[in-house]
Formats: sequence, structure tokens, C-alpha cells
Amino acid sequence: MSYKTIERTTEQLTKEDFASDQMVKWCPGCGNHAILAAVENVFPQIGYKKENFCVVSGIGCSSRFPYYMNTYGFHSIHGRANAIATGVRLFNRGLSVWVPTGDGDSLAIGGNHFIHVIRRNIDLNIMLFNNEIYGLTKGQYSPTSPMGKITKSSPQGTIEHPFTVGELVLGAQGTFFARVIDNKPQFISQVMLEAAKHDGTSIVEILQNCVIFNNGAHKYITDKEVRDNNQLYLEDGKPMLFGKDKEKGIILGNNGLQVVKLGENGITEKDILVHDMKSQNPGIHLMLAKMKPPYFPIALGVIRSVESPTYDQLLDEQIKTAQENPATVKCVDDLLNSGDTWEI
Amino acid sequence: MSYKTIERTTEQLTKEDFASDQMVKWCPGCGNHAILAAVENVFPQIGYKKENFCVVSGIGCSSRFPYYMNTYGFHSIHGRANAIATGVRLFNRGLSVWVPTGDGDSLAIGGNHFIHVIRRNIDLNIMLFNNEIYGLTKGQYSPTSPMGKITKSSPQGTIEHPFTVGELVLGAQGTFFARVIDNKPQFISQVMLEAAKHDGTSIVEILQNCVIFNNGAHKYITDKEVRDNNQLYLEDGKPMLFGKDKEKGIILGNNGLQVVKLGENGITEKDILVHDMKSQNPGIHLMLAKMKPPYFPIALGVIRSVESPTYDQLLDEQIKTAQENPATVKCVDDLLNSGDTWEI
Amino acid sequence: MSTKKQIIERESVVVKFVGDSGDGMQLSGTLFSDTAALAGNDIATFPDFPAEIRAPHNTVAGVSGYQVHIGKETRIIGDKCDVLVAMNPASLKANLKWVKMGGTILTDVDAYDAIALEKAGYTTNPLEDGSLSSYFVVSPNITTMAKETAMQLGMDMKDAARTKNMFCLGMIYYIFSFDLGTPFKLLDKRFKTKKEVAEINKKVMEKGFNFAETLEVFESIYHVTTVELPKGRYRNITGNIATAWGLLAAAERSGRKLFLGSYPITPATDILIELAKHKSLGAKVFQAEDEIAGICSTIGASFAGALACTSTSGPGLSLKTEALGLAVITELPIVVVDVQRGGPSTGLPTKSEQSDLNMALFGRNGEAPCIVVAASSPSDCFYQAFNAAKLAMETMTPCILLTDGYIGQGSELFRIPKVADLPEIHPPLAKPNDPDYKPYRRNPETLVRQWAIPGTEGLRHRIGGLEKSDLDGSVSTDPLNHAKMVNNRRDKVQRLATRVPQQEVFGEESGEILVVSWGGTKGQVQTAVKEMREKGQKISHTHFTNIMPMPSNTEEVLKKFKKILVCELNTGQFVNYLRMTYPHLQFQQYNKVQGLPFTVEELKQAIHNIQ
Amino acid sequence: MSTKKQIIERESVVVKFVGDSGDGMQLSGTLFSDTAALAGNDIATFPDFPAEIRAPHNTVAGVSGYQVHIGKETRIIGDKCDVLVAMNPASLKANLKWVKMGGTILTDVDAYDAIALEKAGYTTNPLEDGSLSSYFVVSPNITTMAKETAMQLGMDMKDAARTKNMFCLGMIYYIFSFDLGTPFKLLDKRFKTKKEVAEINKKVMEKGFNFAETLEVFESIYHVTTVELPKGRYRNITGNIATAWGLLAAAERSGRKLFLGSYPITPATDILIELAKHKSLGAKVFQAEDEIAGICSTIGASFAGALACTSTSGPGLSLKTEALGLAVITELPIVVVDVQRGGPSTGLPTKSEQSDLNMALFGRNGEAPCIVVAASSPSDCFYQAFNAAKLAMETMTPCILLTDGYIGQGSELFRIPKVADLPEIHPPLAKPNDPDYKPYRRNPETLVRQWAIPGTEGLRHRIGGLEKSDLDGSVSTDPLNHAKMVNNRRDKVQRLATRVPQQEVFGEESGEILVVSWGGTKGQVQTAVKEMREKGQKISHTHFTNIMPMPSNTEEVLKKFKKILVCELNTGQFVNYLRMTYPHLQFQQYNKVQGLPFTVEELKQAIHNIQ
Ligand SMILES: Cc1ncc(C[n+]2csc(CCOP(=O)(O)OP(=O)(O)O)c2C)c(N)n1
Ligand SMILES: Cc1ncc(C[n+]2csc(CCOP(=O)(O)OP(=O)(O)O)c2C)c(N)n1
Ligand code: SF4
Ligand code: SF4
Ligand SMILES: [Mg+2]
Ligand SMILES: [Mg+2]
Repeated sequence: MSYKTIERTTEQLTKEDFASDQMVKWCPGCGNHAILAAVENVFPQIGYKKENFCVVSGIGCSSRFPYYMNTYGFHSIHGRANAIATGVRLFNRGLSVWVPTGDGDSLAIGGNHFIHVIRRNIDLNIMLFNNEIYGLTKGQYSPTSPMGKITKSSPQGTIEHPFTVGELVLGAQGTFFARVIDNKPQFISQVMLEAAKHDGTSIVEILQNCVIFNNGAHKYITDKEVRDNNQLYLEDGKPMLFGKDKEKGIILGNNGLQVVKLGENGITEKDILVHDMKSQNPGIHLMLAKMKPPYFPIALGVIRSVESPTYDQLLDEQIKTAQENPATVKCVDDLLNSGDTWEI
Repeated sequence: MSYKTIERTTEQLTKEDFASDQMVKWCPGCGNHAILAAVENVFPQIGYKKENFCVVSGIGCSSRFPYYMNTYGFHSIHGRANAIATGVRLFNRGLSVWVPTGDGDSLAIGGNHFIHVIRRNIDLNIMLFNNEIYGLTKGQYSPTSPMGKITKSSPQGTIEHPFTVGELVLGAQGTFFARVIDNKPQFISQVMLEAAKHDGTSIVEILQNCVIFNNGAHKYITDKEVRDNNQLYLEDGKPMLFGKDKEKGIILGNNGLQVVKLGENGITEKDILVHDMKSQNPGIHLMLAKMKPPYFPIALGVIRSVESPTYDQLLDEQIKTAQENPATVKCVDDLLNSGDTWEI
Repeated sequence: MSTKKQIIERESVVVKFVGDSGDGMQLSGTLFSDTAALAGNDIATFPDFPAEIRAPHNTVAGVSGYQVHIGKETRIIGDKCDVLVAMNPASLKANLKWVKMGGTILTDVDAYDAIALEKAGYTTNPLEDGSLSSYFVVSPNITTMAKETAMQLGMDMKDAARTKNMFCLGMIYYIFSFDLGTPFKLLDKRFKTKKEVAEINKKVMEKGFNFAETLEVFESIYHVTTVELPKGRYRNITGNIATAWGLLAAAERSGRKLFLGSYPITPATDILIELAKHKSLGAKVFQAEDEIAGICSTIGASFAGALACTSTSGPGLSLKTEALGLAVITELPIVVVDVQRGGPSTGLPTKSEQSDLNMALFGRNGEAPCIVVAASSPSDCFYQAFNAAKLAMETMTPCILLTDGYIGQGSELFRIPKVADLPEIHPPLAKPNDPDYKPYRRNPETLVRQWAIPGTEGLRHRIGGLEKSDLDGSVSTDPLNHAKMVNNRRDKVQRLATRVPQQEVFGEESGEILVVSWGGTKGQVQTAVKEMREKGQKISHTHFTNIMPMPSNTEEVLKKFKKILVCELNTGQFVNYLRMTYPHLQFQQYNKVQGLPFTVEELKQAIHNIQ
Repeated sequence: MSTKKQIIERESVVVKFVGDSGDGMQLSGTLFSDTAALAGNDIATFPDFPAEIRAPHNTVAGVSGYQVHIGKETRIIGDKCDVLVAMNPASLKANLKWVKMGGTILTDVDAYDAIALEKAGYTTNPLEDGSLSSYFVVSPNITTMAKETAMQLGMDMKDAARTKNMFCLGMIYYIFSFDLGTPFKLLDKRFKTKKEVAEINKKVMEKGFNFAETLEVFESIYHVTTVELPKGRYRNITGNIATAWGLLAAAERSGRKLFLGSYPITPATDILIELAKHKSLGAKVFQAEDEIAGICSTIGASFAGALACTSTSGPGLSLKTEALGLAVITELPIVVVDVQRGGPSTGLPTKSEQSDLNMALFGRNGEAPCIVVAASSPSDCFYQAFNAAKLAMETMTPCILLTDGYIGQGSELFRIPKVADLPEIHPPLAKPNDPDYKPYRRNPETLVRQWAIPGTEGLRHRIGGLEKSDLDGSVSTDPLNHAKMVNNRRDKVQRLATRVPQQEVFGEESGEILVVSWGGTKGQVQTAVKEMREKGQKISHTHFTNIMPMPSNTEEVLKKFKKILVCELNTGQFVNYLRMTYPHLQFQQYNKVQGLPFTVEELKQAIHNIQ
């Protein structure tokens, strides 16, 4: 059952209703352009009144997003978008709140708010543009840069183990996690729609290409030659098959996941693990989120989507309970005169 | 292979070498007293020179720890112990650095440093005193308080999903995670010794009882009547058996872990999952960390301990490489005169 | 009541209850002050918590206290106490310096065993070694007597021993000639669900009262002058509760619901705890993961249309610095309550100080003016919280409300106002579909922009932390635009100077000496000035509540005096602010940085020493 | 060289290269300035980045620039340029206002197509509509010519078109009569691994040079006076690099290895990037997860014995507020570099301002004095970084070094010092097993405590953020101890006033008018004063580098003048600090808050306007 408190529109909205008049200032060729197009496409489909969208961001290239959407928007300070969005959403329950953010913005400086908003399961839609670099400050490594990566601030290569976004989300009690690539706007829109419907915090990790400072970071999964073997599109209730002719699949062994070939060693489609995005057990979702070439394909689509009470909803209920309680104060005059008072 | 750069002692140290002359100011009956005793016991066993121990804490009842140990100590500010300890350890590689911290200190305000220190795998020993409450500020709920908990700041009960410490640690790429209870000092010492030996960040979660503000928070696992059924002591390479007569065990099914009874449905000890704390696959460790009564026993002992390069070690290596490179500058005069310069 | 006693007439009396953290001193104190208030006294109270939750039994570190000032004029807590109730040697040791010479000390001889004496750091027993000869010491076997009474009524030994505070309280009621009717009613109320406990406590209290009467242990009893307060309904209130209520009142009066995003910290936590109780008023309280999330969620809620507030103390305000700048540049109204404590850093969390003023005025990167107001007493916290909310919303600017641990945790009588009598609050809401709406269009008179709340039809817009162009608010790096926006943000705050209440003078409007105070020290400074005036000295006093901006008549007021002495609990932050604001005037300063309030005596000395 | 040209003799000339972000303007600028320096000119440079990484092609938002000042006295960047090299209409549009009347504009007519003109916001073509008639405009088909040349040498079309900046540079070298030998060598060096690219660039440059010579497109050529600099080895250096190197020098000189804990932020990032290159010097650079971890790791490293530093800009300094207080109370030496930018909040990240002074001085909870120094030019950053490290370590106190985006990113000639000639640094290290060691025992003269580094035998101790008792450093809530510690922390900073270099006056030591500046505005203010003095006006100048404390002779210096004008790039933060510190003196102020440096002209006007 969905718990959405946002007023729906009666108009037929289109992409144009959300296009802003601002000049888009991202670098030509930046993956952000396609993401913007995908989001502009999906907003009319969601069905809320156009005034009910609110886009809140921090600082970074990705965080310029609010300027490029015609909605209520807040381009705030580095790392704090999720905390600010928390306030927006908790106070004003009629808003659909979206947080475009970067791997630096939400995983470096904003890491604490990120894990807490997820834990609280506040109904925000977080779009994490993961380009594995700090774009706006011109190319320092980020918490998702692969170990050994040479960047401006790591002339000998980084010596840090990167976060896997999905793992961190699950570790923080995430209820919705999906992963998409910037070069498939339609798929992005589709997944965003799922995210929008989800009650609670939804995280969509977008593998985004920064042409200027980290060009080709995702090449090992996006390149034509490798993509069939290195991408697994998850569908709920469907077996996890991939490869050019869907000839490969994933099974669960005692040591975790394993890639198998249909037909080899007597493996048939029935042996293949069926995706259950609603499983309360995060262990398998974690293993899926962690998969990565060369040994595994990367998992795309909705990895986890489970029902769990949202903070928003529980707060509404507590307020209702409090207001219905005849013993509680009903106005400030009541409050001022409650307890021990005396007349002089 | 261990990578420890800390000078060992030739003296035979004892508990007394680490006892401080400060009055211990925790509440009578607080679980912290037993933890302190356990740590005082374990330090001499570790074998480093006594000057090489450094205890760094934040703020909270637990963070008073440095005052009660005769070591180099730093009682800093709320939430920042892990960041400060990072600086201590990265700069001064001869120190064994310990971080006593609370569920508020490391999981609320200090959450970001916590996940980043873990991700970087810096060689710190973090002791997380989890009393599921803010003790020092007199009883507000913390990020580990169970949902619905009534505290001073949640008169109608909390509406937040708590973190499971182990899950967060794993989500942050943790290499060592263990769990102990404050009422078993010997077991604490034993696990602490493992933690001390580990190369990289070790997290020991200590289920600690705050008698004043959250008395009995862990009763459901520590009470005499339930403890045999609700505690599972993990041993590496051993089957996961528990119960009064070790008559119950854990198996891994397709939907995750399951509790079984030996003898029932033809289950024998051979079917029981064998603990592999060194498994690189965090999925199973995650499921173990998540186990909780009423459906599961809680897992105690070392849940995960895997080898992985530490930041400290990689930094040392990069410095060495840089210094051995004949092309790099060897002193500041070299540097000043490097590149384009000219004489006038 | 025995009549041979000497009766001491007093305008006001200070009683301090001290003991171990677990000894129930806070309960004793509040029962006593409530009783006094109901008997027609003005009251002021101040709790004195130890830094530790429950430090080892019988140690100085574990001493907890509660001070009560009752009588005619209790604007302040009173420097030293007339009566000290000390439950054990450690609490005596820690508090003896606060007892007036000749004052009364009531203590429990049962607590003076060898171990307790040693733990308290005594080498000889002060009850026996003559060291208390300047005081009037009463030291019966309190525990024994209380325990006996309670056990007879069926209480177990441990609980019975803990009724000793009630025994003492009974004795104290006796020497102030208070009737036990009121405390009995208060006990009934407090132990509503535990009737037996209430009964036992009442009995023990009665025993203490009778003991004092029968055995005539006191040489003298006090008659305290009652007050003639303005007619009205009264209650006792702490500054922190008053702050919370003031914010709730402002929410009701402005039609904007309250949002509080906060993280616990001593001594501000009580504001969070109090507001968390009032969901029935629609107040949403968000206990954030840290202070940054506290203020950021507040900024978000403000953007979304709330009366949005965050509460904290020194280290927390430090953490909010960056986000406060965001509120300044986006011109969103938020209230930041800082309950000041001793600094720097963690400093002295349980002590009070006025040393966050600099940070409130100047602690942000860039040119980032906020409104700053400071409350002067526990009940004034109500009005200043209301005021801060009104100023913030009506000016679309963050407002910092400075209180301190001393007034925040202390209490005093509060004449209950009617919400309808409070000033109106008019947030500058933008109208749906207003074709002329621009995010940074300003009211030409006040320079205030409009508040267009997300969800409102036809007002979609974007704001942010980058400098924005005048009117439409899009990002701008234009040099002259920046200069203009910097000025606008400053001027809209400065223009409040004529709208806030004008600065008033207590005493002559001109003359030789003007004493200046701000914030929580008003009571002591006013008392000192008053006492000196009563002795015929021509000294005036002005007290600042509006700090940024200061009222527009400030220079007028100040320049009429030859000498100006600024008194504050820091090394001179306000006096320096006055110096920079009124560079043609000369100021002298008197400062104390001990984590303690001023005493009237030291203030009088300082005024006397003016050059 | 053709001889019929008019030769313009100049003491100094300003050239500005502007174009799209991808047009290689920074390369053009540095090649030109290095060549000029090697030819014996003094130089100063300043890059002007757009806020966007690579905003849309041909838009004003995407214009990137690099300004070079060469000649005899280039202390400053120069207000307006003599020569503007503009690669497209947008860059012309954005920069025309900075060209001197009658100045030369070199631009590429190939770039003026209809789309580009429209994107730049031109309705008519400025090359044709007569709007540039007050300038000397040269607009050949630069792209065409450059492309042709490069393609002939085998380059593909896209890369070939990008050599247009070299073509322009060749033309510019011609009008300054520079030999191409130097730039050729510089190109060889830069493209060490891509020899062919170097060759092609050289050829295109030559083509440009020859084109200018042969076709006599310029009416006049410049002769710029070279300088007589003190003998020595020189290099060009930016303020950020100089800061990094100054810290490294201090590490070497003090025997304490360098640790930098930092988080990237514009415009301070280059310090982090530069230091990350120097692991061979043992410098450890930790890119933290945020600014708080940046400063906290720094504090940890300081406790562990490092010369520990953190670098940031405004919003980052805001975030470091709380931890800075910890460094103050624990009395650990750290250096905090703040490369100021336009505020408040995110503000104007790519612009420069002096508006973080208030925060540096006052932005912490409680009484928390830090040492504050401010660098006055790119090369001075080296000395002040060294100085900040020395002061911090020798005083066991955090030191904030203020630079700004303007001097941090700008460059100038730097006479290379010998490390051995720099002052000695003596950190107050405690001796192993010193029986008298106490963490808060102080040197009675300087009030500085000792640094006992973990790992040292016999010195185990604990420090922390709670107030600590004098000498032994254990936690103390004692009122008088607190007062004493507050004073100690203040006094140990104040006592530096006699140890830092005394304040100097440029011009007469007393008289009518003293102009005061601090930090990065020294060049402009000094030039303005100098120019007015050259016209016979009696005006003196004093510039502040040591801000907290100010040198002990400051009041002496100031009070000898009738009128004091304080000039700064904010609304008056330093002047207010002077007012509070020297309340008996009167100050006037001149302020600019446009994200831009002062121009000499406006300063002269302001001095002229003094009342
Ligand atoms: C408090 C603060 N610290 C640092 C910065 C500088 N800064 C701006 S964006 C950014 C990182 C951007 O990386 P990411 O979030 O991954 O966004 P991207 O540009 O890659 O989309 C940094 C470090 C800042 N603006 N504010
Ligand atoms: C910046 C800052 N914020 C808040 C506080 C107040 N504070 C001190 S300890 C604490 C929480 C303590 O909880 P925890 O870390 O779980 O430790 P415990 O006392 O339970 O051992 C808080 C909120 C502070 N000292 N500093
Ligand atoms: S720098 Fe990278 S992330 Fe930023 S706009 Fe350019 S391509 Fe995109
Ligand atoms: S408050 Fe709780 S955690 Fe703190 S010392 Fe007391 S019992 Fe221990
Ligand atoms: Mg990024
Ligand atoms: Mg806790």
C-alpha cells in the first residue's frame, strides 16, 4: 500500500512544463545532459501537480541540477542536500522531494546525512551521479574512485578502498536501491518512476561519465565490446540472465554468487537465481550490489525495493495520536496554563 | 602477514602499568567498569612498549575512557575521535591507537568519519560502547535505539529504524568486526587481542548497559533465562552451534540463514554452517551481523576478519617509492630550485 | 510554633540543597520553591549539576545542587546562601564557600563516616574540628530518623534511606514557617500513580518538621517578606521551557507551524525535550544526527514554510556556522537558540558564560549579518524567543537568540500572558500566481523579500548559496550586484534598529556613570545599581536585549554619560562591539570568566572602582 | 624588425588573454609571462576562471582569462589592460570594460559567425558596427592561418584549429619585441614527451610572429622597461604554491615532518595538490572526507608530533570552527590556511575578497584566541606560511594564515631563498623521562607549554577539550582556574606582539594622512600611495601582516597621524578590529565588496576624499 500525501495534477503535463529557461552550463559531452533529459521526461509521468516538485541539491557539477528544472529548487551547500531535503519533506508533506547529488557531495562530505536519511527511510528520491571524481573542483579523487586511480590529488594513485554505493546503502538499512547508466535515458526514466513510487528513501545510483576529469571511468562496462557480458539487467521475479544471447546466469552457492553458462555442467534456466527485489534479507542484495567485472557483470535496475515504515508516515501518525488525545494541550494558552499555576 | 610498525616492549608489563590515578567517575553499576578492566588486562598482553599506546576519544560517557588509562590520551570533541585518531596514526606510525567511542559519538555525529576510517582501513582499534542511548546528555535516543523506544526525546517512542553496527561496518567495506557483551570481561579481552592483531580498522561492538538511562537494554540476550538460546559464540572454522547443549545451529538456505535443531528433519552437525571469518564475501557476514532474537541468536565474537591492504601501509610504500625515485626532490632547496628558474 | 525563637526578618533568602547526584536535591529544591511561590514569594532557582552523570558516591565530583532564592526581589539567584542543606561531607566541602558568614548549615551526621570523609577530602571531621564555628550548624541523625519512619510504613530499607531529603525539607519548611499543606499537595501530584510513595514521603517530611519544632534545633526562624506582584496567573518556569513555549506561541501567532531540528547538547537539550512533547500543537521535532543536520533540516523546513528553529550550545553553534551563512544568503528565516556555556571547545559544559557573542555576531565566512537578541532572565526567554521568531520571519533573516545555562536552567516566577495579547506576526508570504513575484524583489522600505512556499501555484523558483542577482535571484558574479546584495543583507538588519523597542535607562537619563549589561546578567547588575542608588549614589543602568542591531537611540542614550562601564561574563566581547559601533564614545569594562554569574558584591566593587 | 613603427615606452604593461575555457588561455599566459621574466621583467599574473568547468562554447559564462603584468613595478595585476587578446566574441564582450582607452585588441575574425555573436549576446558585429572605435583593433583570420600551418605539418583538423592561441602569442611576442628563443625552449620543456606537438606549436607561433612583422598589422610596438632586481636566482610562483613550499620549508627547518589534512575547495585546492606531490620530502597529505576530518586529522597529527596544517577557503573554515576551538584549548600547534574568496556561504567561489577576517579573529565558541597572519602577495605567501608554522609551533597555538584567491592563484617573481637563511624554528619539545614534565606547565616568559610527543618515554599524559587545570592538565571546573587558563591562552598570543616584526611606515613617520591596508591588497594600496607621493602629496602607508596580535608598536605608529584611512575588501572588518583595540584613535574606512581587487584609481580617489 502506498503512503503518498502529494496532491496529484489534473492537467496533462509534459516535459516542457519542467524545462527551465536557464542556460545549461555543463561541459559538452557530460553525462549529466542525458540524465537531465531523462528526469524531465519522467516528472510529467509521475502525476503530481507541478508545484509539488521540489529539487534540493548540494554543491558539485551534478548539484547544479535544480537550476535546469522548472520546479521549486534549492541549490544549497556542499554535502548538506539530504539534511535540507529532510527538513523540507518532514515539514511539508505535500511535496515530492528530489535530491540530485554527487559521489563527493553525498559520500564524502555528506556521508553522514546520507546514511541517516536512508536509515530513517524518509521519503526522498536521491539521484546519485557517480562519476568517481570531484568534477566541480577539477579532478580530485572521490570516495568511489577505484584504488590506484591517478588524479590531481593522487599523483601516485589513490590508496583508499572505494565505497560501493549499494553496499553502503544496504549497510544503512536502505529500502530502495537501483543502478543505471547515463547513456540509457529511457531506462533511467523507467527506474526513476519506480523510485518515485517507492515509500521511503530511494537511491538511484547513476554511473555518469565526466568527460573532462574522468573520461571513460565506466568504459569497462559501457563499451560496446564488453557491455553484453558486463551488464546484468535485473527484473523482479525473473532469472538473472545476461550475455549477448542471455546465455549466462548467476547462481547462489555456499560461497556466494557465481557466474554460470547455461548448458554447461547441466545448468538450465531453472538453476538460475531469480531476482527478488522485495526480499527482506539484504545479504543477497548486497552480493548483487557488489558484483563487478571481470568476474561478474554489474547489476543494473532495481536491486532492492522493500516495504518498511517511513519516518514521514510514523510522524504523521504520532501527531494524529497526540492531537486525538483529549489530555494533550490544544493551543498555547492551554500549555501556558498547564501544570502548577496560581492566581495572585 | 602482519604489518605492524609498533615497537615492542622488553619489560613484562602488567595491568598496573596502565592503571591511571584518576577517579573513575562512571555511575556505579555502569557496564563501562567491566570494559575498562578488560582493556587494562589486555594491553600488557599486546606486547608494545607502554609509551606506544595512544587512546583517542570523543565525548560521551564512554569517551571518558582515556582518563582512566595510563597511556597517551586525547579526550577530544563529540564525534571526531576517529578523524583525530586518523591523524595520530597516519603521522606517527609507531603508535597503537585505540578509540573508545559511543553509539552517539561514532554513529550519530561521528558517522561520516566512522565509515570513512573503515573504508580506508586505517589501523585503528575502535571500541564501540553500544548502550543504545546518549548517556552523558542524560537519556535521548541514539541511532541504535530500537524503534518505538521511549526516551526523554521520544515521549511517544522513536520512529527511526536503528543501525545495526555490523551491517554499517560491512557496508563501509569493513575488514574486522566483532561483537561482545560488557558482562564478560575475559571474552572482551580475548576479542580485543584479536582486534589488536588485525592489520586495518578493527571494530569491536560492546553491548554495554547504561544502568541509569537505558537499564536492561540488552537483557533480552543477557538474561540468564534466555542467554543460551539467544547467544551464538562464533569460532572461526567451527560450526555455528548454540543452545544450552549446543543442540541448535545455523544453516544457509536460499532465503538466507535459518535456525535448525540438530536431530530434527535429519539435520546433523555436518549440515551446520561453518564460520569463515576470513571469507571475502561480506554477504554471509552481513546476515550473521543482522541476526537477532526472537528468530535468531545474536552472533558474538569475531564475525569478520579479512586481510586487505591498509592505508597506513600503502602510504608508507608510496613515500618509500617517492624517496627512492632519483628524480624527486630531496630537500626544500631542491624544490625551490626545481623547474624554470633563472639567475639575475 | 515555639515562640521563644528569634525571628529573622528578611526581604529575601537563599537556600541551597546539595548532595550526591542520587540524593534528590532537585526534587527538594523544586518542592521548596513551588511552596514558597504559592505562599506569595517571588522566586528564582538554579540547579547546579555535576559534569558526570553519577560520579562515585560521596565524592566532590558527584555533588549536585539546587539553589532557591525566595522573597521580594529575586531577580537573581543570590550570591551566597543563608541556609545550606548538605546531605554529605562532599557536598559540604564543595559548597561551604557559598554560605554567608553566620548562615545556617543543615547536614546529616549519619553521612559523616570515615570513608565518606576521606572521599570528600577531609582529614578531620568538620562537624567536630571547629572549622565550622562561623556558621550555625545543625546536624541530626537524619538518615536514621527518615529510614525508621519510612520502614515503619512498610518501605524497604534502601528506598527508606532515600527519603532523607524529605526529612530535611520538613525541617526547612519549619524554619520558614511554611505550612505543609502545599508541599503535601505537590507530592500528591508528583506521585499521582504511586500513592503509597506519596504518603510515606509526606510522613517523613512531617517527621522532619516536627523534629525541628519539638527539639528546637534552630535558634532562629525566618520571616521572608512576600511580594506584591501584579495581579494575574503565575507559574514557575525555567528559561529553557520558556524558550520552547515562546517559539510555540510565535508559531501560533504567525500561523506557521513550528519545526525544530536539533541535536542534544548540555545545557540546551531541555528545549528539544520540551518541544518533543508538543506534537498535539503540530510542532515537529526532528532529533538530527548532528548539529549540522539540525540546522540544515531547519533551513529546509524554513524553505518549505515553517517557523523553523534549531537549539544548541557553544560547540553546536560552531558546527552550524557554515549553514548559518546559507540561511543568510538565501534570506530564509530561522531561529537559532544558543544556550551559552563555558568555553572554548567543550570547555565547562555545566557552567555558564556569555562568551559566544563574538561568534553570534561575526562567526561566519564572508559578510553574513544575522539578527542577534539576548534574553535576560528565565521568563524573558519566553518573550525573546517569541521576538526572535517574529524578527526572523518578518525580516526573512536568521536570528540568533542568546540565552545561557544560568537562565536556561534557572527558573523564576512567570506571569502567564494570553497569546492573543502578544504582538502580531506577519510573515511576508507571496501570493499564489502573483505575476510580479520575483524571489529577491524587496519591500522598498524594509528591504525584505517575500516567502514563496513550495507547493504554491505559480511561484516556482530556485534559491541557493551562490551570490544571486538582485530581483530574480539567478546566479550572478557581477561585481556591482554583489556589492548591492551585501549591502541589502546588511541594511535590512540595520533598519530594524528603529522597529525594535528603544533602549531604556534605569535611573537618571544622563550623568556621571552608566552601567551597561546585556543578556542573562541583568538581574545582578540591576540589583547592584539599585543597591548603590539606595545608598544615594547617582548611577544609571541600561540593559541590552537587542544586540544586532542595537536600538536606534543607543548612541543618544550612551553619550549622555561621562563614564560607561560595560559588565559581562567574558573578556569583553560586547564592549568591543560597542567600541566598533560607536567609535566616538569611550567605554570601560568589567569582566569575569569563571563559569559563574556575577555576584552583586563584586559588581558594586567594580562600579565603585570606575576611573 | 620594421623600423617605421611607433615605439611606445612603458614602465609596465598589462596583457590579458581571454577565450573559451578550452582555448588554452592559461598556457598562452604562462608562456608569455615566463618569457617576459626571463627577459628581465618583473611579472605578476592572475588567472580568471569561470565558475563552470566548461560552460557552453562561446558563451560569456564560459570565458576564461589570464592576465599578465610585466615591467618594472608589477606588485599588482594592473587595473586595466593595454593589450587584450580575445579569442571569440563572448570573451571580448566580457572583457571590453577592462581595456584601457586606446588599448590594443587582438581578436580572431574567424570566430565572429552569427551563432557565436548571438551566444555572446551581440546583436551586431562589434568588429563592424563601430563600437570599438576607441581601441586599436587587429582582427586577422587567426584560426584559418593557424589551422593551415598545423595541418600542413600533419596535424588533424581539430587539433590544428586549437593551435590558434600559439598564432596569437607569436603576434604578441612580436609587438613586445621578444625573441622566440625563450618560448621555444619553454614549449620543448612542456611537450617533452610529445616532440611533434612542440614542433608544430613552435611553427604556428613563428607564423604568427612573422605575420605580424610582415603585414605590419600593428601601428606601434612596446618597449617595456626591464627591472633591476636584486641579484639572485628567481622563479615565477603562485601564492598557493608558495604557501605549500613555505610550509615544507618550515617542516625542514623545525625538524618536524609535515602533515596536511585537507578537503578540496576552490581556490585553496592547489595547496593540497602541490603538497601531494612531495612525499619524497616526507610530507604526508591526507585528503579527508570533509573539512572537519581535515582539521581533526591535523589536530591528531599535531598531537602526534607533526607540523600539522589544513588548508581551505571560507565555507571550509566555517566547518572547522568547532575543532579549531579544540586546538586552542588543548594548545596544540596547527596552521590553518584560509584562501579567502567571496562570501557569504558559497558566495563567489572564483572571486576574491577579504571577508573572512572576522571569522578568523572571532569565529569560535567561548574565548578562543588564535594567532592570525595575512600574506600580502604571491611570493609573500611563502614567508607567511613559514612564519605561521613557526609561530604556531613555538607558541603551541593554532595559527590562521589568511591569503586570498587573488594572491593565491596569481603569480609573481620570487627570489629563491636558501632554506639555511630562513629563521630557525624551535618547537618546545619535552625531554624523555623529564620528571618535572607536566602537560600544562608553562614557560614563565612566553606562557608556552611543552610538546610531549606520544611514544616518548616517561611522558604519558592526557589532554582534552574540557577546561583543564593549570600545570597538570586534568579536568577542572574550578572558577579561578578557568579564569587563569582563559588569560593564559590570551596572553601567550598577546606576548607575541613584541616578537613579531614591528610595524613599518612607508613615507613619513608622522603627518596628516596614514593609509592602512592588510593582506593581499598591499600592492594596489602601496602603488596608489606611491603615485600620490610622486605628485607631491604627503601620504604615508602602513601594511599589516601580523593581525593577531598586532605588533607592539602599532599604537605608536598610528597615533602619529591626524587621519587614518583603512582600506579593505569587505565592509570594514579590520577597521573595526582596530577600533576595538585602539579605542582612543579614530579611523576612517574605504571598502569594496565586489569580488574584485582594488584599482589604483579608486584608491587614489578614496584617499583624496578623506575628510
Ligand atoms: C564546504 C565545502 N567544501 C568543499 C567545497 C568544494 N567542492 C565543491 S563541489 C566538490 C566536490 C564535487 O564532487 P561531486 O559531489 O562528486 O560532484 P561532481 O562535481 O562530480 O558532480 C567540492 C569538493 C565546497 N563547495 N564547500
Ligand atoms: C558538538 C557537540 N554536540 C553535542 C554534544 C553533547 N553530547 C555529549 S555526549 C553526547 C552523546 C553521548 O552518547 P554516546 O556517544 O552514545 O555516549 P554515551 O554517553 O552513551 O557513552 C552528546 C549528544 C557535544 N558535547 N558536542
Ligand atoms: S567537469 Fe565533468 S561532471 Fe562536471 S560538467 Fe564537466 S564533464 Fe560534467
Ligand atoms: S549514564 Fe549510563 S553510560 Fe553513563 S556512566 Fe552512567 S550508567 Fe554509564
Ligand atoms: Mg563526482
Ligand atoms: Mg551511548
